[in-house]
Amino acid sequence: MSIDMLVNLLAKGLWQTVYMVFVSGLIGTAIGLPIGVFLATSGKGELFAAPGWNRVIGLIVNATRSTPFIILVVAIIPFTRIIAGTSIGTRAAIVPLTIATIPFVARLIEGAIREVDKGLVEAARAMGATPLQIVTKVLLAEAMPSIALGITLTIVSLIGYSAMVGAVGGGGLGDLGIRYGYQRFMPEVMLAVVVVLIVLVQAVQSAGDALARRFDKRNRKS
Amino acid sequence: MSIDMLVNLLAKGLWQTVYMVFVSGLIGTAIGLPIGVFLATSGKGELFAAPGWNRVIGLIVNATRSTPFIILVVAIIPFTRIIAGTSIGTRAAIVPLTIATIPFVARLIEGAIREVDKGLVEAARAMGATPLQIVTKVLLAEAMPSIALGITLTIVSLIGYSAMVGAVGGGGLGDLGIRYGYQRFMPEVMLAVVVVLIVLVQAVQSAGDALARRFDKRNRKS
Amino acid sequence: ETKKVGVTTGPHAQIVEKVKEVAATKGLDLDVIEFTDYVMPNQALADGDLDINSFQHQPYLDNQVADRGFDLVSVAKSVNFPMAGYSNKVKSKDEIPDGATFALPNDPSNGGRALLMLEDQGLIKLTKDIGVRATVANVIDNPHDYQFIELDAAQLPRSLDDVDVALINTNYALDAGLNPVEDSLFRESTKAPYVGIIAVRSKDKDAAWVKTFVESYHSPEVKAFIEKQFKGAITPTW
Amino acid sequence: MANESALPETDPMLVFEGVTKEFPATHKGENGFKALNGVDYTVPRGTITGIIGRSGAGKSTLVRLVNGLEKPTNGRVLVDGTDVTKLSGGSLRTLRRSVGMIFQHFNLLSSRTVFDNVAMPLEIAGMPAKAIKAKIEPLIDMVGLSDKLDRYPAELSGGQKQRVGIARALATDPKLLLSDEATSALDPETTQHILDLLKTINRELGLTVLLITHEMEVVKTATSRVAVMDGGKIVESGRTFDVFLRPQHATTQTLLASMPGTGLPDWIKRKVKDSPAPGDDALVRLTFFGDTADQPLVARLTKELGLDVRIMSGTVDEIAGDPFGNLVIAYSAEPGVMEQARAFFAKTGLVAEEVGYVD
Amino acid sequence: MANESALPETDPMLVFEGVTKEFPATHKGENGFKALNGVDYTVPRGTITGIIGRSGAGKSTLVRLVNGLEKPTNGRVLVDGTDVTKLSGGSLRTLRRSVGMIFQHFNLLSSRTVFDNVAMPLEIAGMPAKAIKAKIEPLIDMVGLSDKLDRYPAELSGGQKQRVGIARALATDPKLLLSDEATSALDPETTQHILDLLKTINRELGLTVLLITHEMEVVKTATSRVAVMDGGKIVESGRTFDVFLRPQHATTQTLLASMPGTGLPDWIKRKVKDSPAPGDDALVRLTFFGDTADQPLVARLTKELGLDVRIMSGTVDEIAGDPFGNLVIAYSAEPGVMEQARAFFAKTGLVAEEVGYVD
Ligand SMILES: Nc1ncnc2c1ncn2[C@@H]1O[C@H](COP(=O)(O)OP(=O)(O)OP(=O)(O)O)[C@@H](O)[C@H]1O
Ligand SMILES: Nc1ncnc2c1ncn2[C@@H]1O[C@H](COP(=O)(O)OP(=O)(O)OP(=O)(O)O)[C@@H](O)[C@H]1O
Ligand code: MET
Ligand SMILES: [Mg+2]
Ligand SMILES: [Mg+2]
Repeated sequence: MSIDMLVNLLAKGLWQTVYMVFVSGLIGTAIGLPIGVFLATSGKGELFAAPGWNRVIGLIVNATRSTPFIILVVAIIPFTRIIAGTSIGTRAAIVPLTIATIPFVARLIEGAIREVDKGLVEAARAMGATPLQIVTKVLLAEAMPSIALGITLTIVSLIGYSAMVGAVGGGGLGDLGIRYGYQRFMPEVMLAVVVVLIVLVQAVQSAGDALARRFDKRNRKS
Repeated sequence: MSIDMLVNLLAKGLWQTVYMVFVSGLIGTAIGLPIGVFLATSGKGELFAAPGWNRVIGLIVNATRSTPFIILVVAIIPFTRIIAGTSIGTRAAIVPLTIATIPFVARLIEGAIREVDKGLVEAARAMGATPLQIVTKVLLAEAMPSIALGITLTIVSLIGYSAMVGAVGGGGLGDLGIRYGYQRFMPEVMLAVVVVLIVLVQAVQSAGDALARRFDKRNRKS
Repeated sequence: ETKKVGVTTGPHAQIVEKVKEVAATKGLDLDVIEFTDYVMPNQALADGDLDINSFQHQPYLDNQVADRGFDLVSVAKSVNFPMAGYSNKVKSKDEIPDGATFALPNDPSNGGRALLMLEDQGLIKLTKDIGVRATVANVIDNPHDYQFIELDAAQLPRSLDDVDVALINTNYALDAGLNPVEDSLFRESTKAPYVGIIAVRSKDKDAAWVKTFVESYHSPEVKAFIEKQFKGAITPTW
Repeated sequence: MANESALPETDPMLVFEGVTKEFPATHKGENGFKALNGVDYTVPRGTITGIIGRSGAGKSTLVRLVNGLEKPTNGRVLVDGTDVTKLSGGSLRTLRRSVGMIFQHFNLLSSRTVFDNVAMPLEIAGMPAKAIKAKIEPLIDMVGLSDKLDRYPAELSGGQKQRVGIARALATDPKLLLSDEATSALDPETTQHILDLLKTINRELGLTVLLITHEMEVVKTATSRVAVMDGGKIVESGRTFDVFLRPQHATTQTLLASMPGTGLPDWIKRKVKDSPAPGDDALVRLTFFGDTADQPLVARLTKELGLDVRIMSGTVDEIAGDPFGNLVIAYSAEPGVMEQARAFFAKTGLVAEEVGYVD
Repeated sequence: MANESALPETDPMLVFEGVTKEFPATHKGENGFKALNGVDYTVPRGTITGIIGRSGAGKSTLVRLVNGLEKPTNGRVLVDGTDVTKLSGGSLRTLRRSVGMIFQHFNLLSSRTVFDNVAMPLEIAGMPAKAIKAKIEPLIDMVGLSDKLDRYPAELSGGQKQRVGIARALATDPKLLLSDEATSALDPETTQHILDLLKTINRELGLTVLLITHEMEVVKTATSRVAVMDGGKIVESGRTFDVFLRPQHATTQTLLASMPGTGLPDWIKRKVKDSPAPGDDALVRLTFFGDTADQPLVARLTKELGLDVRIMSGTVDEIAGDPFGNLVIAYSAEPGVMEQARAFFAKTGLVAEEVGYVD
């Protein structure tokens, strides 16, 4: 394969990956975040205590997480078609990717929020904060470093996951690596793809780490 | 497909999944945990300050995470053969699954440990604790609830991931679902597989949640 | 003596399960290993993790041998596995509009086959003599401005509502409830070189157990099974 | 004091009625822990009321019931006439916004600067940013942290954190302030400063304060009433002056024993005898307050009886704003002298207690 | 006191030499914050030394340098002759194991019970479980928590947590104890109990204690020497008795002003005038200690000069074990009388200061 072609393929793959990961990461977080907050705060005796709903939502989250991705893709084709107008291609691939991201993000956010010092929630309750205010001003604010790391983990996982959307013509770097590099045995493509992926993941991780550090105001001793 | 056959297939798939997930989860955690601890504690000015190594290990972790699973599987075949004696089948599948688990666990543990109150580390340092004692008696002990949730997340992710080992004849429930349900268009198999998976994941999640709650001694007010 | 047979999920696996029964009566025990990937069965065979495989056609094996230097040879033909074009949008090949979208399998051999079939049908032109290695990039003449989209082979029947034409392996078409004869717009020519083969490491090509395996494969029981199971969509070569 | 006498005692700000609180057992088979064991107490409006008691007596638990952070196992808690235990949702929030709370462990948000921590209750009440700034900056100034406005809690000393908590609790002009050891991490000067601030707000805005503290000095100077807790009960309560002057319950006596001048100093204790040898002195504890406080009683004792009175130990000070004295004096233990002295005490209304003999 | 006079002052346990500590700036362009600004100070072996100072003065920062939790920006910190700033790894750990530390914010492990928290430093030192149990249970008993052995910190009151921290710091029989407001959350009785415990260990095992506290009572009763910090510097230091008796630096005076009997009570302050009207009394502050402490001086003043001496305010008590008195008295402000009184004071060696006039 010529260098030109390779660069072209890589550029297109990179763009597709970034596009899919960005959109599904964004929407997945937007939906997963409130679910995670709910899971963390709706247990017995907690802020939004609703143990029944907690169990139901937990079950749905688990169900989504336990379904193998390719089966998920197929299972939601009608839904994908409603959202994306088609069930194939990069845009359509975003739908299952997003659906797979939601429960993952939700569990990570849940974990992050559970770590927030309950004394702070008490302080906010004592101020007469509404549950929503407690969530935004205390739980999310204090869990930010942890959430930043969680979302980084999600994005990196998504980059890996997005290699599977080749099945529905989603494209992207991972699919490129598998089809050209692996199946057609072009080691140079495989290598190029892996290098680009590593650079991408490294960039995401560094940005996430920096963000987490920036949010963290707890350790300023030196 | 007859009910008998289906039950047989499910039983075998379940066993393979449990086997693969258990072994790779266990080994992956055993190796990922120290790496995660290292990542969390080797930054500039931290307990095991070694920013150079921190960056190198971080890079390796990221590289492993960014490589699409199937490429990883092939890339490590020689290694797999050394470990498992073969490169195919359920036992062999454990090797790439484990390799994929390590960096994931590492990042989760890293996040959990970063949340531990630095005042406690100081207290231990003031007692003359060795770095290893600080890790075991403070960081890990205090992060246990968070680590339990992280390992739960890992195991559930692994259950999903293990569906991909069909590529090397690994079998398991996910592969069963893909082969019969997806490729052979047998929705009833797909459904049965998904139901078994949901039950499995639900059990893992409940156990993990209970464990996390058990470890958490911070909120005993009622 | 137990030998490990590599197959891909689907008809190859189903057929070899039947072969296994027959071989058992001839004193050959088979351990059937299913793969969901096209590279590993050859890799594993070359590495000695498998003893024999049955999942590919000759052009694919040739490619693999050329690319990766596997020391593998074909010892017998297996089944014929034709491909056909289907559509939910149009009733015949002539109705395919300009700019229509074609869904192709995204694995190399089936993808190449699908393109060659379209060239056969006079719809496109490919790089000369490219053969089964063809990819979308080798479409050098596309007068009708067709769009090509590559999907997982099993995904193709599920994409019929989203594309104009899908080129589907017969096994997937059957499983998805399509009838290759009645529902297709066009089918692969029977002259096409995509007859399935049984492959082993070169040093084993004359081994006694290989003969037993081939005999079992080519047995009447297996033939009957194929005819009953696949109703003509997959045809025995013996 | 001024407030208390001005306001009728019958206007309660806060009432505890038969309140108990049991924490559930941790392990099966164990009993739960009764942190509160039947508390009946009324805090009159506009007072600064102290709560003292040994560590673990249930003080923090008690105040946590006031704004519903914890529900009592039994009993009622009335804040300004409303039963808190029955409130929930919006009405509970409304009540909480009128009750400030200073936590024993500060509970500052690590993610917010000093300014933003103090601003938090106002944000919650929906005050616009500009008004918040105008409201808060003087407050932060009053607690002496104007130079730390943009600092995060991790960059503050213990006492600085505590002062952020104080400013935060006062930000909303609460009608009731719950203060759980709000000055324990503060030096005496800053403590005094904060107490003066509370007293001013108490005086000018009628703020009612419930002040948990271990510092008897703080109770003495800042409160007009005090309640003493022990084992989850209130074992003694009343006007601070009265309780400090004549502590009835053993716990109160123990807590106040360490007040300077209340007990006998060690160097005297080592010398005290139960019966006099010839030439020994009698040790007598004098308590004077009200009318007797600023009269030259020791001088008159000296002059009128011709005694060589030694002042051995004690304090002349004020409690809750009223002058008060407590002196241990020594004079000849001869029976005649002691008789004369007793007569003098009886005549002048001085409270005197013979505690022993020294040489 | 006993220890201090018995041991030569030249045996230092802890030496700060030109110590500064600057925290880096948070934002670019800002200056760093100098929490310590040139500290030179020596703590003699076997003493209990108090450190007092306003909130934010740098006290916690100073003690954190002692066991190397923080490195000074400049200067040296010698513990028992070893420069801590130069230590690392194993030798630093060895040193730390001989230094106990009680943290201002407790820093208890939430995952460990009371018992296990106290056991932690012994586990770290590698003591076998049985020996730990034998060692620890009496200690937990001494801090009054035997009934909370299996409780987690979240189930403890503030003072109970603090006592766990105290027991933990003492578990390893350290030679040096750093105590950062170890009694701030404790009631007076428990405080006294803990101080007695420290004093006993100090006396019997020669433990050196560095005691940060805001409670002047604690300094007065427990320490033999005291250092006063202000703005990152030690502005005054010496024997507690001397510093309390004659505080030189304004900060010390302010911190001690709130000691009962030291300042004038409000009710007197309101009445004080700068010059006398006819018939007014002079207000005089008497300080007596040592020889003058237990003599009937007020009585003699009354009798010898025939004055009606009123005791307005003050304390007679002990500081660091030595008797000490501080009284504000009032007597006729007639020039002749005042002259006579001055002569009397000069003769008896009584320290007297005329502070104003009252009617
Ligand atoms: N990490 C930090 N970054 C910036 N400033 C700090 C940091 N830690 C402490 N300081 C500042 O250093 C000064 C001294 O703090 P330190 O904790 O030593 O005070 P302290 O004397 O112990 O006060 P307190 O009695 O209130 O506990 C304070 O003004 C504080 O704001
Ligand atoms: N969640 C809990 N579970 C079990 N026991 C508890 C819990 N919270 C508090 N207690 C116990 O209740 C008692 C009262 O605690 P509380 O915090 O009210 O004491 P306090 O009077 O404020 O003491 P301090 O002066 O030490 O702060 C203590 O013995 C404590 O151990
Ligand atoms: N199932 C395919 C076929 O025979 C195999 C292609 S070669 C990897 O058509
Ligand atoms: Mg308390
Ligand atoms: Mg401090």
